[in-house]
Amino acid sequence: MSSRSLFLAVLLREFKISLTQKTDIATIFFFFLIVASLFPFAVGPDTGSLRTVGPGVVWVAALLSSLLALHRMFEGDFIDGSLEQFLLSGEPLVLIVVSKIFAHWLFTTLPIVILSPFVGMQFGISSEASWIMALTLLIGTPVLSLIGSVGAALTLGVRSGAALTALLILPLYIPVLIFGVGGTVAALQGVETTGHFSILLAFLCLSLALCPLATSAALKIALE
Amino acid sequence: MRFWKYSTPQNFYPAAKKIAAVFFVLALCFGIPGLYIGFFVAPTDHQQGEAYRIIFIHVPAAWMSMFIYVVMAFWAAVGLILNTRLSSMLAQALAPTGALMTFLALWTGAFWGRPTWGTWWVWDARLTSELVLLFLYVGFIALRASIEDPRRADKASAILAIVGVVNVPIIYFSVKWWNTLHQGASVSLTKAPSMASDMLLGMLLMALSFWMYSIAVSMLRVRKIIRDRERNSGWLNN
Amino acid sequence: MLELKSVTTTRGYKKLFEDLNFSLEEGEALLVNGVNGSGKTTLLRILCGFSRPDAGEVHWANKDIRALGHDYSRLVNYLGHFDALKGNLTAEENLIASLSVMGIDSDVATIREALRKQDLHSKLSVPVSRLSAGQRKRVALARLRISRERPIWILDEPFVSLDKSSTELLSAALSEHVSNGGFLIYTTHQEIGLDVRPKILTIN
Amino acid sequence: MEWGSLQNFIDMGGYGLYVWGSYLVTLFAIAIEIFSLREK
Repeated sequence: MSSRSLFLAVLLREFKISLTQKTDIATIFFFFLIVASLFPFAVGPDTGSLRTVGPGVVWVAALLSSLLALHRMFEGDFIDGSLEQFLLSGEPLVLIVVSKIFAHWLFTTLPIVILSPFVGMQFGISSEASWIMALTLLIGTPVLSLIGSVGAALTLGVRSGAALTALLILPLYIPVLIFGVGGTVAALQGVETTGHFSILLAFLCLSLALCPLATSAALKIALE
Repeated sequence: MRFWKYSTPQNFYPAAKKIAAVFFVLALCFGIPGLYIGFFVAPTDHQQGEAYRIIFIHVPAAWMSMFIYVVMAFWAAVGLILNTRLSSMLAQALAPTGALMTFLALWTGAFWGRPTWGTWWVWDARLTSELVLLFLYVGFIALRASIEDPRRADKASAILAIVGVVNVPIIYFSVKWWNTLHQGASVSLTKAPSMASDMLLGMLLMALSFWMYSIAVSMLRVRKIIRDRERNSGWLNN
Repeated sequence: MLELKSVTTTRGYKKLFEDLNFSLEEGEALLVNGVNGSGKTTLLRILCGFSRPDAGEVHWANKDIRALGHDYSRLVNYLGHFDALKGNLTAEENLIASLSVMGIDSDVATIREALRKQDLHSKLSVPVSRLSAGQRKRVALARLRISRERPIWILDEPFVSLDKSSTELLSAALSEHVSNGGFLIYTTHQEIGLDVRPKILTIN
Repeated sequence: MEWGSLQNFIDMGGYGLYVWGSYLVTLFAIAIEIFSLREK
């Protein structure tokens, strides 16, 4: 079975399953919206202070939403035994994992990235900088999903899994957060942002190369 | 090869006690002169007065916190790849000491920062990385604690340690870049006082002492772990 | 030829089995007996290549299955305690989704035919969550029927929650598989009449 | 480095709280760690 058709088969399967779990995806979407709109109540409505806080808030909200959605990645297939069948499929598990991570990002985190410019404008961020923020999120959130997948796989079937995943994964999110927000702030200040984007892309390549390996190894351990 | 003889927990158990004793003595051999130099030879610093003497435990603790994490990740990887239980036990034994060193680095950093820069916490690049390193240690220990089966805990924590060790430099340089961007390098521990030779000697001796201590205490903890894991496979209680 | 070579496994601190040696030829069945919790499921999962024994090896055609990796797992049909079905998809959608990922030819006609054989044709458009345990097991058995060319069948309690007619249907399918030169390793607590006498392996 | 008297040593040029605060906590932590690993 060619790797392309395997990738698409897993993607199609995830799509069908996601169609039946629309409420899950909606809750994550609105979680992002709610977390982002909490801050004006905390920081005060004047756009001056909101603008300085804005990029950080949007990024932290996106990061927390991605973290919240992580359990959806493998838990369902782990509990009902589908993961075992994948292991026996004779197809490379790493490729199945990559496809599942991509599907997870596509269905839960991409909507957030699309929504983010509008939330950004709510924080008084200029439309031009908001689009750059959306671009940093477009490159950054897949890295969050990739790193998060390792945590999700490690804590499969472990009690207090969700809190534990957050504890394991959040420290690893820090570099992405730094350069994601850094890029947006640079855009706000009209400073050159290519440096930030090149580092974010470097993170993407590094995590694309390493995380699926760690995740499939962790899945095999969970299924022992 | 003689070394392989010690590779099973059963053979390593008695040897660990001897190793611990030797390294405790070595820790004292380096520690006592180190402290003596630190307090009775090193002169008062013209800028920071006597407060800088905290450096003699702050820097060794910071070095050890980074060093132990790498050694821990190494033994965890060996245990994962070669499926040798003793290596995973060694990684498990190192984690609490590493976490302790990180905590001490943070504590002494705060106590040094207060008189020198007027605040208990400074978002300095190295201190912030130490804080993140503490989270990595806590994550490693928490993951181990929440998995019952010791073998699965060994393998899962090994993967986390490997992913962690890849991220430590990335986190350090990201934080370093972030620190210089937001605050400039005005307030930072990297500008340590000009290191007179005897100050440097004192710090190096203390670093060696901390290193010996870490090995010794990890050996004791490995024995404790072996006792916990092998308690009813018979050979332990004769 | 499937072989166990001095396989030893402990769970926690209890030795489940020690120095287990066994070989199974083509066209032979192996019934694994043992009281609950004696390690039957662990042995089956070792045979699937999921978990690794503490000592000893499992050989397929005199090669360690861990070295064979995917080439070995491609030959195995495993039916565990879980039926690997998504509750809110229908039986048909479930099979299309899981078989397509496993690279097993899964056009709708074959799937409908297999489901009809398990007399589930009336349940095609019903989400699996509304099926009974017996019906869900029959959906899993339908998948087994579709991927029946895989030579090694490892079934953990396949007969549980099946009614009389389904039990006979499954026994016939298992007998047919074994007589065609397949390998069968299974556990069960019920009295099952297979055409061929199975070898017995008891774990205490 | 001559301290003159024990009092000066403890006072540590006015930084006694911070220096001894660091050293005693370190000593205390090491003591706990060794104590927790004692072998009955």
